[in-house]
Amino acid sequence: MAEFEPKIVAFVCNWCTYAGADLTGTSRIKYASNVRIIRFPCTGRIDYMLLLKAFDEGADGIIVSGCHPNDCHYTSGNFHARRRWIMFRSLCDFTGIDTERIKFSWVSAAEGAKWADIVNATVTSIRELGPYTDYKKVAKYPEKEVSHG
Amino acid sequence: MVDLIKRAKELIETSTVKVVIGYEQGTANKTRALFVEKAEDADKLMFDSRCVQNLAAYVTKREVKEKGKMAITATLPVMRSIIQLASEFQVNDNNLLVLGITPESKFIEFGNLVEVETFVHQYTIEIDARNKEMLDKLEKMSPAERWKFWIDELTPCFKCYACRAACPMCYCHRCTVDFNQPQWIPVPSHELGNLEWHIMRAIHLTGRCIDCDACYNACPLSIPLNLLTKKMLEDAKEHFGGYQPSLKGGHLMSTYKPDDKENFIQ
Amino acid sequence: MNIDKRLVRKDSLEKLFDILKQNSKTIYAPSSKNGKISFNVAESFSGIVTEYVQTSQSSKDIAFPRTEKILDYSKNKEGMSVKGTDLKNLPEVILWGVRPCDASGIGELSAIFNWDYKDEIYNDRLSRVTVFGFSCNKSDEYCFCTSVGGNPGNTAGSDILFTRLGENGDYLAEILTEKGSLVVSMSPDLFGKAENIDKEKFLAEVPVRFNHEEIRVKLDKFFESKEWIEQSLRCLGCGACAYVCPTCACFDVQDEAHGKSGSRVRCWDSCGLSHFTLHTSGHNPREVQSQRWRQRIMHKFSYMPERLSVYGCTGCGRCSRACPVDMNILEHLISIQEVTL
Amino acid sequence: MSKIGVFVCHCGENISATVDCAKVAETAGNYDGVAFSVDYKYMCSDPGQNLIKSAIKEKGLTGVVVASCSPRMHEPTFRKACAEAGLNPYMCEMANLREHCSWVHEKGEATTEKAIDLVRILVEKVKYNQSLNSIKVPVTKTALVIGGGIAGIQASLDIANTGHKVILIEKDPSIGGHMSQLSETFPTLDCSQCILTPRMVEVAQHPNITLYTYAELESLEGFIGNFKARIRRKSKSLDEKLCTGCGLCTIKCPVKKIPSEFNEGLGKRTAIYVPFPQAVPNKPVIDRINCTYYIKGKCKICEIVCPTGAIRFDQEDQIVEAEVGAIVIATGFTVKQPDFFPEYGYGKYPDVITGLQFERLASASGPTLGEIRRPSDGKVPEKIVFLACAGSRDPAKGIPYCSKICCMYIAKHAMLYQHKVRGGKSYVFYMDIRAGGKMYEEFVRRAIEDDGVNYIRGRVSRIYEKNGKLIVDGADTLLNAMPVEIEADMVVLATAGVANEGAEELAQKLHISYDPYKFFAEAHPKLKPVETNTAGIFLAGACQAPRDIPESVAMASGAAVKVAGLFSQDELTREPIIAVVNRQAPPVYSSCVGCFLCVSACPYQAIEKEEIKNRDGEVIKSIAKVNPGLCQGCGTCVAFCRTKSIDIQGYTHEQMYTEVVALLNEY
Repeated sequence: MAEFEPKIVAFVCNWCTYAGADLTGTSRIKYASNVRIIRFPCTGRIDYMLLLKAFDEGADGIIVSGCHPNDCHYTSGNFHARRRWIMFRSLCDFTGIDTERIKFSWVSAAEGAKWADIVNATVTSIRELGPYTDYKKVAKYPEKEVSHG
Repeated sequence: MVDLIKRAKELIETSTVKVVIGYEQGTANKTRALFVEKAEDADKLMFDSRCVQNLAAYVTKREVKEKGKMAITATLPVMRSIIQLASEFQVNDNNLLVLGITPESKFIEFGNLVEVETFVHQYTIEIDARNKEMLDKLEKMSPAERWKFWIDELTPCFKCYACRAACPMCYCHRCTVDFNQPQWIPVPSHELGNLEWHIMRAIHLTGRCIDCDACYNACPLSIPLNLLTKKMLEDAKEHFGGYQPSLKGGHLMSTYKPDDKENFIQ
Repeated sequence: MNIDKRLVRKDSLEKLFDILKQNSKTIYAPSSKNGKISFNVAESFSGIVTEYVQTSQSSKDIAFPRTEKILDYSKNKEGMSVKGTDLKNLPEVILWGVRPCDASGIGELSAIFNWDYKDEIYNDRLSRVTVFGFSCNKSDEYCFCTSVGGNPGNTAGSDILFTRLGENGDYLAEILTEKGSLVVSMSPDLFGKAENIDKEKFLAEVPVRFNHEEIRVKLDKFFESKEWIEQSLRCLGCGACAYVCPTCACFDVQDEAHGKSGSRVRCWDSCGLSHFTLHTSGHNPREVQSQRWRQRIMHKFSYMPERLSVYGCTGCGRCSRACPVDMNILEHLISIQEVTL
Repeated sequence: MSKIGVFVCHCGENISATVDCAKVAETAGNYDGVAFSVDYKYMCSDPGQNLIKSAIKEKGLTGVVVASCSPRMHEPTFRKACAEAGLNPYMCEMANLREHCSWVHEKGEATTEKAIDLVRILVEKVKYNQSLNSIKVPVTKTALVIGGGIAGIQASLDIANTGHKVILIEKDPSIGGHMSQLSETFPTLDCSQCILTPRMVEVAQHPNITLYTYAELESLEGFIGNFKARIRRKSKSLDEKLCTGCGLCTIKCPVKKIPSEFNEGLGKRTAIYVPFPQAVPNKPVIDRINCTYYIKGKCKICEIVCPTGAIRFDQEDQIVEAEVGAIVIATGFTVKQPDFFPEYGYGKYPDVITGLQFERLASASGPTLGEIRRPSDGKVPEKIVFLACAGSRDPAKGIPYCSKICCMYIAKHAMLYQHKVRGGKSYVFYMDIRAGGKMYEEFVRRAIEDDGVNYIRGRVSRIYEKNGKLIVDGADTLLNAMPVEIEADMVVLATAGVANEGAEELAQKLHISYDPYKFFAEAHPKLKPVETNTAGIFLAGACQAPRDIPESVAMASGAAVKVAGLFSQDELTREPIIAVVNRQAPPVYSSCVGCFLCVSACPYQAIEKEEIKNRDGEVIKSIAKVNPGLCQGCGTCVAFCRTKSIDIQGYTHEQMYTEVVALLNEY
């Protein structure tokens, strides 16, 4: 059987990490192709519910990334985001959601190499963890056998 | 509660308020909410250790609000809820008067919400020992064990939303679960729908929950869903020095400190 | 007609349980979680709870699950392909330990699901269920079956009704249906002869508190009454009463889409929830809680008798036990009866 | 049903080398709602763009997905192309197949698969795109400058010289600020007044500048381009039109013992006074706190002696309303005052003074006419000690930052002292010498080497008086902390520069943010040093952090250019990527419940309260409202709103949700 290829969704801000990933490209640094980037104006816009949605729909791992503290294009969007992440991540952990599968990072527009490292590291660790079957099990209602009650 | 009854009568007779919200003897040794609109009904008012329902849930209920200025019998948790509601512009001195009941079950009246706030701030929000123990127990578990624990606990939930209805902070007219473009949270009560509903609820109450346990007391299935908000309360303490409902606003999750600490962002 | 009455020794119940399992029956019986008793798949006889007045949830979800898939769909170039739910592999079920009020509730629920349209899924599920009723030898202040035409030993809805003959005594088994007889035939030696036993004296006392006929008549002129507002002011508008009720049948239909494919799902809903009647326009014909409370009572005590000639209430008292704010339906029905128009 | 066009670009070989572009286009062609799909060598080239334009026209496309390079590169290009073909530019999205795919992955199945996913995400998103129009905000081409120090003066003149109106308000009776108090200025030692006063006069005479002295901002409403300012003109008890500034009143005024603010308390002034001879405007004001008439109800000598009868005792404060399009804040700073340095005996010993006081002593227009004489007995000090970092860089004192200007003015002071007092001995206690700046380091070296100022690296523990001398106990850390004791005649403290009293209050009036030290916060520490978080409000000079004259002037000109830029069009055009609070038909009006927690989440104070009233004007509901003039479109409020009542155009709930679903499911 072929090696497990994790599906990884990246939620990134437009001004730092998206631009950073652009730099990875212009610098021709190669990295694992498992990741798909979704572009947000700011980490402050990233709704925690979207992270859960990603797991619902079958993601095995998630990357959330934006501007370093003090570098936010909107001055404080990432500060707000950080506070939410602290609480959200802890709640996930408390409910037993595998927080190893959610990687938070700051990647600036100048850190093309760092972006590649983050992606590769994430892909490697998710490969080791395997598919997120726990969540998939509860998520895909239609596949559950029909039963009483 | 003689003085409570006396005061309630005055307030109605002088039509200082239109309705006094309090507790009365209910059926089968339960107590329940009473809405006094006629002075004579004030005699039904009572208070004892069974009166744990958070009456603050009524001050945002349309039919109650529409009666006019309200007075509310408020234990410490209720007072906290009132202050939080005031900080969210849902009540103010013009539409609400607080008839306090101290933790020592003494009647205490407040001239305005500022006085209520001052009183409330004498006490910090502390999680009771039994639940604290439960939290510790859960935190010691492996994520996999916790996952199993919560799936087992939450799966029976049939989404009657009694927890939401009983919570004074859940006064939104359109809850996120009622939002369907897109359908953020599955409507049916199955593992996913239940898990996400309870996570969402806990997040929305983070920094607002004052730990009154109304949600848990209301749950017809006694699901320990209040552990989620209690956990958030503990985290708020650990990460941001905790919070108290405050008329000054400055909500925990809509503000930040540039030096907020975390150890997981690469 | 005379009912086939048998005597079942108290220690034979466990044998019966085992035999049923050997006959690959799935047994749903009362078990306890977080101090609440509800029907779950019983793996062992010892796990079954017996000392209870009433389970917190009714047994209705055996035929009307709180969430059930109606069909799967997937879009493709040609258009849409739809696959209905296949219930063939549903297990045969024994519903064990049902109180007479719940058992009779099955009839009322069926009336709704077979009124203008015969609900196949519901009927299909129900056809696989054998109901073991257990008469009540205890009651509490919430019980009022006798006021709505039931009683603690009511045989309606059960396939077999067991009545315990005194504190940890043996059981009188009334074999009421074909399904019941089938069970007996699986283990004839467990069902001994029962010589003229009067079960009545072993049953709980449930005084009659109101006359449901009177109430039905009164409700015709009661729609505009202020009583509704007074009664429901403390109601917070959750769905607990509806979800524990053995006869509440309101449901919502949801499509759970995952890209191009998904499932259509039926799940419980409640007329007590504010969004139940909300229109897309934003208009809500039942704007406030008093109107929703009225709907609940009217539906059970006026509309249903009118349309289905059955009442939507079995007097199980669950809604009152479950209500977080002590909305006691018995109290409210009595006060409706007492109000003079 | 949407008709979407998908345009896959090879970017020469850049994409097609690793991605099977034809397959991407083909697959996308099969998706619901995709009416046209094609791959092409160079989409950004003219033929490429024409391909898109003609497809829009011929196929009547409702949305376009260009799969090529990063939107940060060519989004404007393709949106413009769509607009030219009659499709709303915001119906065009870009899938980043180059930077995020072809350049970073090897050739192969997986890479093409990813490219297909990236396209599908955007195809599904575009289905939820809405036509948007850029926001136009009218601009009132008048600037309000708050503070008449050198920064305010420079900003006012620069703006006025671009032909736009300026209103300059100054809280004191004269403009000039701290710079007018200075003697000479480093590093050139030219006299401060000589270079400043011409500018002050220019301001007063400039046809585009309206000057309100003795005036403060009362309140501010509105947003960029459309502010409404209420200005309080404090009563001068004077009819300025009649007053000729002859100064007779100030000579005759019987109250003569009031410490002069201008001279930092080293000189005296009268109750009716002109702060200093070169004041602009050169007309007196009555200081009502100290005036006998206002205290006792009689005197009125000034009124009697005034040849033009210009005195107005009953004159009241006046509120001026002004509509302005932009605001420059130049309120400057202040220095730490007495009682802050008990260990240095400031306030206890008259001969321990601040740097600003020394400026006055050294100034030709000062109380000693430029001679260095100590306040206590007027003797010329033979030994003088200068203390750097008096308060600054001292977390214990709550001022961890460096006040920046002190190192330079201490060198200047010591130098001036050496020039004026032949044979005098001067000592400087310092932590580090920070002389970054053109000719700055050289200047300090001159003080040390040419003028023989003794620099001692170390701090002073205390200062006390012993038989008429000030004993300065310090240590020389370069001689491993050897104790140093100096018997000085006078000590000058380089007191920390701090934010003005009331800076916080002003910030709140203006809805701008400020740092922990109450200095006003710039919008971005590197890239927006003169902007604030509130669009249309700019910063100049030391109100943002301690600054010296050249920096303040540079900042002022920078702010002026920002204002001029804003005033260069009649309307402000902004991207419509902003947040919006939903509105519904009655009786709902909006799903917003008016908790207003979003207000504190917004980095731009862009969220306001909107009251929905019925016909009788009663408030039915209060809900949040986003001010399109202020919103910058970060979406922080959107993710925060519990009822999902706020959404952000271009990144809506539907769009982002759909992207996630589209990414992870088969289509």
